[in-house]
Amino acid sequence: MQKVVSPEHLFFEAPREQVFITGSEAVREAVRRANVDMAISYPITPQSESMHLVGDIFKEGYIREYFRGENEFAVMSAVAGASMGGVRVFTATGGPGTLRAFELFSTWSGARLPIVCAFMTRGVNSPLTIQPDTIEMSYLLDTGMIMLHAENAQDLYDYLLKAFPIAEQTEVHIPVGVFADGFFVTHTRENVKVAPVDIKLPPYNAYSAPVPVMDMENVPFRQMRDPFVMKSNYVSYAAHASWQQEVMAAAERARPSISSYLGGLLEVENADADILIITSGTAVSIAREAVAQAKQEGFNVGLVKIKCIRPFPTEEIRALTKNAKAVIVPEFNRVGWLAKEIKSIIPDNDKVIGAPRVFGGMTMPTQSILAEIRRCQA
Amino acid sequence: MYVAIKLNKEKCIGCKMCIFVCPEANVIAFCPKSKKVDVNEARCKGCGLCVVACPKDALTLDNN
Amino acid sequence: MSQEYQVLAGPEGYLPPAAAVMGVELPKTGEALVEGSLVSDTEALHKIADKLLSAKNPFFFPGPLLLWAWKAGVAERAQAVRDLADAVGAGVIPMPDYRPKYPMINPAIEINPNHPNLTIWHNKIDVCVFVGVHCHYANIALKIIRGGTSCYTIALCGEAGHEDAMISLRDVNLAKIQELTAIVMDKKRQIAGGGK
Amino acid sequence: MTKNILKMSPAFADIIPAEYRELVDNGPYGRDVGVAELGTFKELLEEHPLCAGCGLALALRIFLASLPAPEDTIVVGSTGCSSLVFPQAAVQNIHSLFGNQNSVASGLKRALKLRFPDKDKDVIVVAGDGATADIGLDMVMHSWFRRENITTIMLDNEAYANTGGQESGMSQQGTVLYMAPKGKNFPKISMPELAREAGCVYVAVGTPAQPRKLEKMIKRAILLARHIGPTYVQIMTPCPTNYKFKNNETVNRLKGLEKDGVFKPREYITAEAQEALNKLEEVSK
Amino acid sequence: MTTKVNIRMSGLGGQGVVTAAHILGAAATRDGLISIVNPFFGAEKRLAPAESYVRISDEPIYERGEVLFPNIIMIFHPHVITMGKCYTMPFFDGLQPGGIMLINSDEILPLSEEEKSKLAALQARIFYVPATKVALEVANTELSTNIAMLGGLMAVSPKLVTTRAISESIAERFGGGKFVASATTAALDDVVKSKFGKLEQLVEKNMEIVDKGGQAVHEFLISRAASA
Repeated sequence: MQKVVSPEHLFFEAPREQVFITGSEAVREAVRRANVDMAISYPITPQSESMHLVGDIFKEGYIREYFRGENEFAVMSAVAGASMGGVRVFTATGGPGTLRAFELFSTWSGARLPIVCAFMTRGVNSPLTIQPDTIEMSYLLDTGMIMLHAENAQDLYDYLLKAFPIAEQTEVHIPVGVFADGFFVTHTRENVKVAPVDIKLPPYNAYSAPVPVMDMENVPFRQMRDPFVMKSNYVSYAAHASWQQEVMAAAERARPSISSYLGGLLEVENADADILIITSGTAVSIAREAVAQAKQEGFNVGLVKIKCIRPFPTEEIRALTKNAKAVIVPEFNRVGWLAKEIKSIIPDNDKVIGAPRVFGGMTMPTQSILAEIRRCQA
Repeated sequence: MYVAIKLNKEKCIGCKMCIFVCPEANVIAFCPKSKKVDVNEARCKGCGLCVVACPKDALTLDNN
Repeated sequence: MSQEYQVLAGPEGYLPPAAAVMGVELPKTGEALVEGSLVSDTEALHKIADKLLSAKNPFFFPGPLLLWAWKAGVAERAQAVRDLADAVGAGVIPMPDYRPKYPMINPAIEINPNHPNLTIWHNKIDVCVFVGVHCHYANIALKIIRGGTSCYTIALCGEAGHEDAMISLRDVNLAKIQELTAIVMDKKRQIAGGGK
Repeated sequence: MTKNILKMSPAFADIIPAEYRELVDNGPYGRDVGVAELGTFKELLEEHPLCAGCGLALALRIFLASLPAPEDTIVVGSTGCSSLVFPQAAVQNIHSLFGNQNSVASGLKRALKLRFPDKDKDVIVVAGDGATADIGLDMVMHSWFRRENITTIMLDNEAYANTGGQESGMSQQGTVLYMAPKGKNFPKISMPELAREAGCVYVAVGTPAQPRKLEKMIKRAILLARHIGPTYVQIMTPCPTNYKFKNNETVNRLKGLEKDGVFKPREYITAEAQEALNKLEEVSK
Repeated sequence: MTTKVNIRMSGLGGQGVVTAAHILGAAATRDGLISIVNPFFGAEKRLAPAESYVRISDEPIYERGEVLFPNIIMIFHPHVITMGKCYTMPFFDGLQPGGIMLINSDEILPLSEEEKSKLAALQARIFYVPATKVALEVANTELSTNIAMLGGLMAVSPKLVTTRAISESIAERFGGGKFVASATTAALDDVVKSKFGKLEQLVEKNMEIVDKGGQAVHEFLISRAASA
């Protein structure tokens, strides 16, 4: 019932219809067109609706297999098993679910599994919270997976769909996490432009993988994924080290495709401004309002939206921030991981202002960013 | 310590009890023609399970 | 930093970086990588022929994707690679699988991605060709070789290529292997004709 | 029939190392050989790093010889002694993490059903007692609740052996081990009974001291898992290293435990499975 | 010139604040405006405080999340004010100068003098609408309170969205594909649908509620004295 088209056609050429939907529904619409073989679910606020909806399209026949696992660690494990079995898989989680499953994420990368997982970010205990917060991204920065951060439901739809061909390239073949701020994106209803429902991505080709798929139809027949690589085997410390480097290299190799599918790892408005706001996710939206108001007040302010957190747009940010007098990094978390990232790559990093930081589910008022802008100029 | 089983072929009756108790693969082979076993000493770890199992004392382990 | 990193024969050091992390990008269709720089496919084919013909002890390392006739067309490609090795006068040592081998490998007759240097040292190989190895394992081996040996590495890849090899071809198929063999034969004739 | 993955490319047949050639020429793939023929065919296992006299290694040897279709078998393992063996076994194997083996197997089995709807791909979990009864118990049981078509095999050495001999849920009450310095203070977990209650259609407890009987259990478990439902086999595999007995005593110890009633081989079969088994065993006669 | 309206709807779980926000936002979109709609970020439970937010503008809106500075506040249940069943305290927190309050109550609620004087200082206009009463009278279910509240909103802010867009949004919301705000909302949806026969009947009845709700609105004039 759906026709396979090239990713380029699906992303850039096919006509798009505007629908007024939530971020969770955007997940459904992306997965509907992604030719996903299997999806495995487990509830957690604010992700649950996304995987309910994926269940609905399983019932409608858009996905071939779907079930609810018993906890996030188990789900991420089952997803790994399915991926090693050579099918295209999708799942989603967020917050405490992410942490519960944590051991798997670096395992996915190390095992070169092109799993696409949506993370609907939320705060982690303690105390208990179900509110939006991007702190889990800070923990995931070094798991080896590619990390895309959606600003809104449109991004979530686009990034999810684009994540599959990015992840599945032979030279990349590592997981892609698509992050969306819980509630701010998942539960918010807005206009999203989607491709026709009767087209979908080409299927996954397991035999182009950089590692053997586990089906006893592919060579070698003696193959363990993934073995202990320990010093019991001569110089195999070097094998482990080389393996880790290869996973890092795989993320690097994703830069060209991320760039061409997403239009760059970042997006800039008024690049030559004295004051640059650099941020990602929902904070970009809030910053857009702040920039508009700041301009009316006569400030020379620019905005950098980082779409791709891993691999990090290091060179781009170095070039952009070279002449800026101040860099403001608003974040929806307590630890300020994005500000730290930026500080770690630019020489004169005392101009990086890690504020405002909003967490615990609180909304970031436009005024709080404006206040930082005014402080810079004072 | 370096030990491996020794086989006295004279005593072997080809019952294969040694093969069924050996935790190592491809160490003791059975020759259908001679109806006796052969031992690949290079792969033997010298646990002695076959020595215990052998009903005819055809297998020995030096240091046991 | 990009453009500058040269992928040269080692030993580069205790733990050399992945070339991709140093800014070396994989070639696009029709292109190839020579020592970290992009060149045309044709130029790379000639470079490979020259390297192989000037080598003291070249070896081919066919991997499982070629050693086992697991799908249609593999036996033919394997034959073409063998013909190429024969044309060069190179030795062939297989990489039958990727397991961390216990308790040791016999470096005279096989190579393993977890310790490829053992085979290179043992056989005093100065130029080697990886072919039919899954990309992940080829990259691991290529980095270990660059780190600890002086062997010049060439990768004939059916997929997108390998930055960690000194020369890397991408989308290698039967025709391209045969083209390389033809170039090798041609160069041999030239050497013989022009030689003393 | 020989599958293509087991056929040498003629151009390289002369350089394939002997151990692979033997597997192709004289291995158990696609052949009707089993435990009785051990010693006459090339086993799937090569030299492995487990201790001399290891009961677990012996069980693995018998397990690999018992596979009804090694050429279509994928083993899912877990962290522990057994995961040191599988790199040397000539079947595809997944070692993912500690305890998640039954979840990985669930995903794998369903994926293979999608990709090969007309073939039986045997997905078999082989893990230790720690992985099965302790850290992975929820995932093991949920794979049974969900009626996944997988076989779960526990290699029960009554301890965490790979980490140096700590108490596990399968250790006998009173046993002094690391982390149980005063002796284990609760009884061995009744995994076979749990398996039966959780939906396994076939449950067996066996011993490598009776290799033919164990083979039969393993074969039944794998064949029934294909279409009837989840199955479970628990194999007693004493550990001479951590239980500090002489490594030539492993088999006698097994016999002794059985004689003393500490260890009881047993089988549970549902009516549905019994019916399927009758048909299967009828055909093979 | 941008005309951006921020609306906060405060009520109790099950009264349909999320649904009302959805219908309003979808109607704005039908009218060619831009709208962003989201509920409060909590676990929704029946009769526990619930909020939703609607932003409507003729220009792109980027802001999202809680509406901290509303132009219009809709109170779906008297307890929001009288018993403080509200996550935003006081109930008029953040109301912008000249803002509107629309309260579902059969009777005038006892606001304190301090509250009255603050509202007067903001030049706020307060309207009452007996929305639950209207819903019960017209549709025989209190579950249509939210629709009556929308009727009240249409009466006090007639230029916000068109009646036609509201009616189409109601049809889409209850008749079209599966709606998703949250699982709990989806469950309540089925109850609403079961109260009406066919879709046409549902839309017709609901539009009647919108009308009657609008007619039932009356303004409460804060006395000058209160603000003194």
